[in-house]
Amino acid sequence: MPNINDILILLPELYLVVAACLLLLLDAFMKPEQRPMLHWLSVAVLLVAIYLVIAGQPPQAVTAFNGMFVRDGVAEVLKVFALLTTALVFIYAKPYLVDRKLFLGEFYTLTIFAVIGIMLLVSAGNLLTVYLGLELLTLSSYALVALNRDSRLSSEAAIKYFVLGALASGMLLYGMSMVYGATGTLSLANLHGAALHTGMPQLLIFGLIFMVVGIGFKLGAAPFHMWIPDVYQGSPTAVTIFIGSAPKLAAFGMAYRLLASGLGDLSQHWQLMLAVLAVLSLAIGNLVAIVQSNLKRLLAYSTISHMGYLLLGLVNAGPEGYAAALFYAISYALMSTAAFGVILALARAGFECEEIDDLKGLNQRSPWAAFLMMLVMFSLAGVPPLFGFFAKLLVLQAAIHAGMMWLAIVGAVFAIVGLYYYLRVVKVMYFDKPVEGTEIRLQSDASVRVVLSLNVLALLVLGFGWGPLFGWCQRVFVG
Amino acid sequence: MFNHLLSLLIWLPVVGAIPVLLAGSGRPNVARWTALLVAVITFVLSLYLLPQYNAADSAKQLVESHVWIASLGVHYSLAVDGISVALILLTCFVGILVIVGAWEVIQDKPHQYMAAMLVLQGLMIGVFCATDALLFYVFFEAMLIPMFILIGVWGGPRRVYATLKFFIYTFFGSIFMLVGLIYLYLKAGSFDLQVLAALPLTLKEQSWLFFAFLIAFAVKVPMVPVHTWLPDAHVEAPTGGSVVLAAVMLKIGGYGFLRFSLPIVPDASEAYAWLVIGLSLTAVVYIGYIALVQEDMKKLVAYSSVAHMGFVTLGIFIAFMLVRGAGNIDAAKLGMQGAMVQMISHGFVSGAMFSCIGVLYDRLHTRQIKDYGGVINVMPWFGFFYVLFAMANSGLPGTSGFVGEFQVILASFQANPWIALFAAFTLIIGAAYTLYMVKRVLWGDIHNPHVAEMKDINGREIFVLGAFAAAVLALGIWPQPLIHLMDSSVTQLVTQLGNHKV
Amino acid sequence: MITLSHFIVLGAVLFSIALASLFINRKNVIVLLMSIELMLLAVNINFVAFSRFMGDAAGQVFVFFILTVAAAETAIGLAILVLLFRNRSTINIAEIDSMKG
Amino acid sequence: MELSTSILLTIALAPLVGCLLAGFFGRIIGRAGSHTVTILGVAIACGLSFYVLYQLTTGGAPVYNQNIYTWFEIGRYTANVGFLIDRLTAMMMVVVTFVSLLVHIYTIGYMADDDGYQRFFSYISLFTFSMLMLVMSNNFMQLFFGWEAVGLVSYLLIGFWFKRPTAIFANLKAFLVNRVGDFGFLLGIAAILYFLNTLDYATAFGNADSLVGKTLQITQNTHWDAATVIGILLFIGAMGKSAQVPLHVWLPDSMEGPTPISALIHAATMVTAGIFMVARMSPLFELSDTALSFVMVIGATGALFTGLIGIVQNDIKRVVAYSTLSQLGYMTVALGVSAYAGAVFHLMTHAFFKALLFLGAGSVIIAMHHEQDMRYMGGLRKYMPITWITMWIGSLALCGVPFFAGFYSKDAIIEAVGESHRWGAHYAYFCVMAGAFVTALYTFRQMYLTFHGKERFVVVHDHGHGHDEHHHDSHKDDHGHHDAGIMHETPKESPWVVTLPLILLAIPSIIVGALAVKPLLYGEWFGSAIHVNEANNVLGELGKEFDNWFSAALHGFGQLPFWLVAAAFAIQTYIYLFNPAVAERIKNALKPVYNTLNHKYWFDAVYYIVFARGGIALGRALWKGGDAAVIDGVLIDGSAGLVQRIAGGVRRLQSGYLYHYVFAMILGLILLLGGYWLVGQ
Repeated sequence: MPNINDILILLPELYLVVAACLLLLLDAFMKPEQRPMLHWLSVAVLLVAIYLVIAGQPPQAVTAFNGMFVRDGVAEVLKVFALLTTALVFIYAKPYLVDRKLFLGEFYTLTIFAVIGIMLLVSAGNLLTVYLGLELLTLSSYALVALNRDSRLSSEAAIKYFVLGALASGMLLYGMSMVYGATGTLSLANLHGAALHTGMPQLLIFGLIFMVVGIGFKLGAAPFHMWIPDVYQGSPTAVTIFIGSAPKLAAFGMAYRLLASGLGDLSQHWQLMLAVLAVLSLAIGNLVAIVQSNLKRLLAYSTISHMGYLLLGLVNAGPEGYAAALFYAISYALMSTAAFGVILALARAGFECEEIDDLKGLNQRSPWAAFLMMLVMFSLAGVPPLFGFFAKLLVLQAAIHAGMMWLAIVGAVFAIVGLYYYLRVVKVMYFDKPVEGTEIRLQSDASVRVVLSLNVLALLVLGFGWGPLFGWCQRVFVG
Repeated sequence: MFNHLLSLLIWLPVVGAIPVLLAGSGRPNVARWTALLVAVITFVLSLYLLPQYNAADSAKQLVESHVWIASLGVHYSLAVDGISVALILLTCFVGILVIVGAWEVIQDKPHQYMAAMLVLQGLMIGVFCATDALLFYVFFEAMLIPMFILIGVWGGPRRVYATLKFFIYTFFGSIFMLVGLIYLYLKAGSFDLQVLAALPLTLKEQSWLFFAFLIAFAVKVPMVPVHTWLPDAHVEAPTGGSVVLAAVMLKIGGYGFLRFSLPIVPDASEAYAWLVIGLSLTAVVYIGYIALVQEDMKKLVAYSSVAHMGFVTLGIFIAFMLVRGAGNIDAAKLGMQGAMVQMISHGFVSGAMFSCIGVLYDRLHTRQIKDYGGVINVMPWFGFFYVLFAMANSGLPGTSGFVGEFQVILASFQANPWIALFAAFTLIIGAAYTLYMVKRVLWGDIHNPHVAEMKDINGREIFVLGAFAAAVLALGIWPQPLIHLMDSSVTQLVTQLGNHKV
Repeated sequence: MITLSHFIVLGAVLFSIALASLFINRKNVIVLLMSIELMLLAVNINFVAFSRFMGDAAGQVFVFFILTVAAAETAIGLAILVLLFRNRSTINIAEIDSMKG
Repeated sequence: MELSTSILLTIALAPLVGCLLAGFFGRIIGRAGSHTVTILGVAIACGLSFYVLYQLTTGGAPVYNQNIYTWFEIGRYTANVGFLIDRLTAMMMVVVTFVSLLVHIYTIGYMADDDGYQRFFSYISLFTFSMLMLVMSNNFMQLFFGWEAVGLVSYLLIGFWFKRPTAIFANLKAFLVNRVGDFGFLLGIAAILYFLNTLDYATAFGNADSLVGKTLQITQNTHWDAATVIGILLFIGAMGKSAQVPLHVWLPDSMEGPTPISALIHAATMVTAGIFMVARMSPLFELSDTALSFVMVIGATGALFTGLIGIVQNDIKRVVAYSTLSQLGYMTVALGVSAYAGAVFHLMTHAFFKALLFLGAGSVIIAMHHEQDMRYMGGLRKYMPITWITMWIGSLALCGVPFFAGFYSKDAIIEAVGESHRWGAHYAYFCVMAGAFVTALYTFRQMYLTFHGKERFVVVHDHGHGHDEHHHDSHKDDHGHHDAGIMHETPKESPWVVTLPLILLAIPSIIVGALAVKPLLYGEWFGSAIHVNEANNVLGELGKEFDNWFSAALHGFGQLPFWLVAAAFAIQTYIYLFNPAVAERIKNALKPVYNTLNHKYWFDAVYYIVFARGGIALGRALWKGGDAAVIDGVLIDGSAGLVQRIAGGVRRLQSGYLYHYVFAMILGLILLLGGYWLVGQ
């Protein structure tokens, strides 16, 4: 029977559900000109949620609802950063939404529901909760992608996302069913022991493979990456920034729950699979990004490559590997939020700032924006002393430690290829002359400016002080 | 304050860049003066190294060490030996001159230019101080960013190609070193260079690591055949960029060999010394011939830099044949010292050459040799400096250019007369390409009317060139002080080569 | 006598049909929604069969959740479909390729 | 009593100070100021040099050998800057500073209306400093310093008139050819360090004997004798500096420089540095007969064949230049037969009379307003008697007519070669003997063409054509053919600053031989400075039948060399005074020979094509082929392009069609399944 403890353990999620519903109501009874209040309210809601997550964190892992729901350090880290990035997303998105008449309550409520899905997913203790969390996240995302009802691209992106997403979750479910059949349990905790002495190892492996496909899709790892470029490009940037940040944390959480806590015994099987996905992602992501002219699409492909690096951490299949991957996921979430944040800050009504050439001569027009974007690009490229470099360092180390030197070398080589297109962005901003007539500058919204600057400078500061954060990531896995 | 002297030297310019940047394009002079102030203070502080540093003691000195990343055992640890001190002084010296040199030459966004220069200077000093491999790598890579900007923003017509080539080339080199360093870390559990030097490694491991280091530093030096980024980078870079690039950045390659290849993988270095020596000699001969036919002054000097850096790598790796082959420690020291002196000297000479070309470029806005001729007729004082530096570049005794080459040639003869033969070929080819340029640029009658209108160098330029000239002559006439400064460190380094790891 | 394997095979066949139809059909988005449904049904058959033969109810509970979620999914799918039709006045998959490369 | 370091430093540095003052403050202190300070500097050096010589000879001062400061010290290898002053050095110092002083004075007149006046004085003082550093050095490093420094000054001075294309071609050529020599020289020094572990003269010579039996491994199974390697390598340096065949090509072109320079650097002092160096290294050379034979053959070849070229030259300075080459050959031969003292003795006498000849030629050139072609001279004796007489003295000395300085030194060399039994001595003997005849031929031809016969120029008085700008024109032109044979005023004797040096040089050209022959050649005057093995001591042999300078000269009249000179005198007198047409007829009769000589045996042509052109071509090939095509084209841009192309291909997989995306996912699934199935097997 559910008791008060379970409620307390689940408090942040429950609180968010309530808050989301309230916001929905509020939105219904609110005049359009009062909507900014809604905006700040939603940001506040998320910050409170962060507080609840941290404050209510039990000393060691606890479960609720008969192990359906796990609240441990991993979940905490992921939730904190998911909420944080989402808060950033809200702040960056506002001017964009206002300019495009998309400044609607749905955006906020849907996003918050998606976040709830993420939180559920990352602290799932059971295949069922994994599925529910995942669906809550994806269904809200479908809707968000289609937020701009009158855009051809949005609807195209939405349908593609939807069909492929459905297919992926179908495969995931199919895998789950097999695993269930092979082990007779849905609880990840029980799976852990049961996987070893199953009667039908073949069936189990098949299940595993189908689940890996589901995970691969969620991460956006090649060859299950096809949706990423189109969705990134098609959806309104305000949505792209969300899809590009928090869900990556969720994807890592899902992978960790299913593969590590669930099927950890089969690691020698899925290590190799993930390695293959990693190589493909690195190759396809970095190569195709070179030939992109659309900035959002370029970042989409860069996402794919970054997921490849994240997998480098996972293949290690040990605490330090998970720590490295988690660290990488966090760093990526921050970087991609910052990158899209700059784009959002530069976009205006009638000017999407989507093409790389839109940034021409940015250093002339708005040196600060150019400087911020440059930092982000170098961080994404993994050039020290920026945050991104150390994330790469750690995953490479994890791969080498796992005895996969070849994989690390592949990663290194594609880092060189990747460098090229990030530098291209810097080149356009700094070395090209601005196009006459175009007026490209930072949004006047002070909150955006300040928060964005802090976000980017964090990449620089964390470049020096990443120790504590990494320490946290390590601790949650040894515990 | 002075027990953090090294940190101060590194971070003062980097932090000093912020006010310069804030001065904004609106107040260029504020930016210039602030930058100059910062550079001068840094230089003065670096001079303070000399009394602080005890040349008699071969141990690393002025040590600073703080835990950086506890969970990885990474330390923010700095220390210097004689070699580092010399290179740091060079860096700070050049640092002032490039800022003065760019004074009114850089009109477009001078504040960003100066800031980039300062950041670059700080990071380069960092490279020379770092005693933790990861810290070294961070500085080593971070350097690329300001240089990338310097070349790309203030560079010539093909600057984008050049700067991308520069960045990707170097990044390509160093990424494999990173993999190697991680491997070493996982074996040793630390990035501390001392620990890594003591780490036993099989010859197979050493060979892999050797090539990881080789590619990283060979690109930086640069050695044939990975030198082709240099001519492009130099040609497109603004004068100051070229000066820093040639005077200091290339040295980091040679410095890397000393800090990584030699102590960490000595046996592999010995096994493949023939390769490096071969490439160095190729640099002298092959590159010499290429330099002979360059039509662009900067390209010519860039190629000559490659040839001269060949002596650095030659001097470093000849040591193996001498210590382990002939057992002649002193000869090895001679070669090593030659390499070090050559690094410093090349810093002065190439910096000076590029400054000279900058002076011409500012007046005529072309670097094509054919556009000049008879410059001496209108710029006698410039002519004096130009000939002086040209002679230094072709290794005339009495100038710094001679010392290093002389020592390296003497040492390499001890190893094998044939090596000395090819090395000494620089006497001929080096003089050929340098003086052939001088002939076409300086001497002769004026055939280009624009040349006739050129003004002789002004006070600022005289200051820059004069400072270089003083350094070149001082080092050429009396190298002993510099050699004494580095002697104990070199001795320690060379004796270290003796002990095998396998 | 019908054994577990029969159900598994049935599930596999249905699942394969669903997958096949997803990429063989190039006409109509509706069909995609149907094949997705089919896929979920295949999964359900698996779950039910397993739970039945292992005598463990969890699987069947799962099925209920799947059915519910599937309904929601279809709802959103249809909504998107409407949008699509409104914006491009076609639901022909072969024409939905304005984003590529 | 000891020689004091301060005096020696003053000798070395005084000219340097003069150089710096004239060079950096020339504008301020003006022309007079410049030549005053420089002449003062050199005068001090000269005076003190004489004092040092006196100290060493009669003052009984011991040999001075001390280091001034440490240049570098690495382990057991040290290089110092220091002085070794023995009689050989002292003699060189005197010769250098004396000739240099006269040239300084002479320059006042010669460069009177050149706008590079101060610069010129600064240069020649710098040269004096460098040359002193070279001769006074007590170690190989400093020797190399001076060696290259004089090369630098020579480079600057040959290109002094930097507007002339020929001048800046010549100075580059001179520097590079010298560098070829230095290339060998440096390797020689490296070899010395390798075998003797020192760069210090005294130490090196001290254990020179340890070289015996040592070998240098060249390939797996070829080993070369250490002393021979060292000797030949060092001598290659001498070949460059002292313009020995085949590195002689730069010297004639160096005549592009102002005449005082030709006298000072390219006749009297710098070019003899090689001779001095070999003499200084005698302890090492004595160890290898092979090396000495090499030296001798090279020298002999130069002595004869470069002299032959002199016969067909028309440029008054080039005649003297080729005679210099030939005379340097003589000195080298002397070295080759271990008659080091003979070589140095000839070096000294030659310094005087060759400087005299050059300065005389310069005087003529002034009178002819920088016309150097002898075909447009003639009959000048009545215009410029002093020049005429002094040059005759120089010529007779050059031809080695008894009682003149040249006789004693040259005759000694010829006889020494006769005495020698070294391999190739017979060839050398023939060369030097024939060389004597050839020397006389070109010398008398030159004198007749210049001073005798009828005038081959016309004087056109036009006052519109100012002196100065005419002067500048003449700097631009190559060989003065633009107004060939047209003079704007009658030639006249040069001012005293020009003639005084001529006279001051004419005196030693006559007497120095007679004075110095006994002590220098046959006495032990040089003491330890020069070391000769008893076996090779040809001069010792000669010394036995030598009693005094007078009888030696009388005896000289009976010798073959004198009769060869006389014969040459007769021939040239007939041709150029009585029947000039003969010259043409001979020229036509011996067309091929003439061509060969006129093209200097095609040395320059071949070198230019092979090394200059060839080097450029090779460079371009390597650049375009190696760097541009292979490394950049294929490796760098090629791989970048490849990546681009692959990317373009991969991009097409993202077709935009939903069913392709689905298909991709299914393929991925199959990939994993299949992969697992394969691994499972």
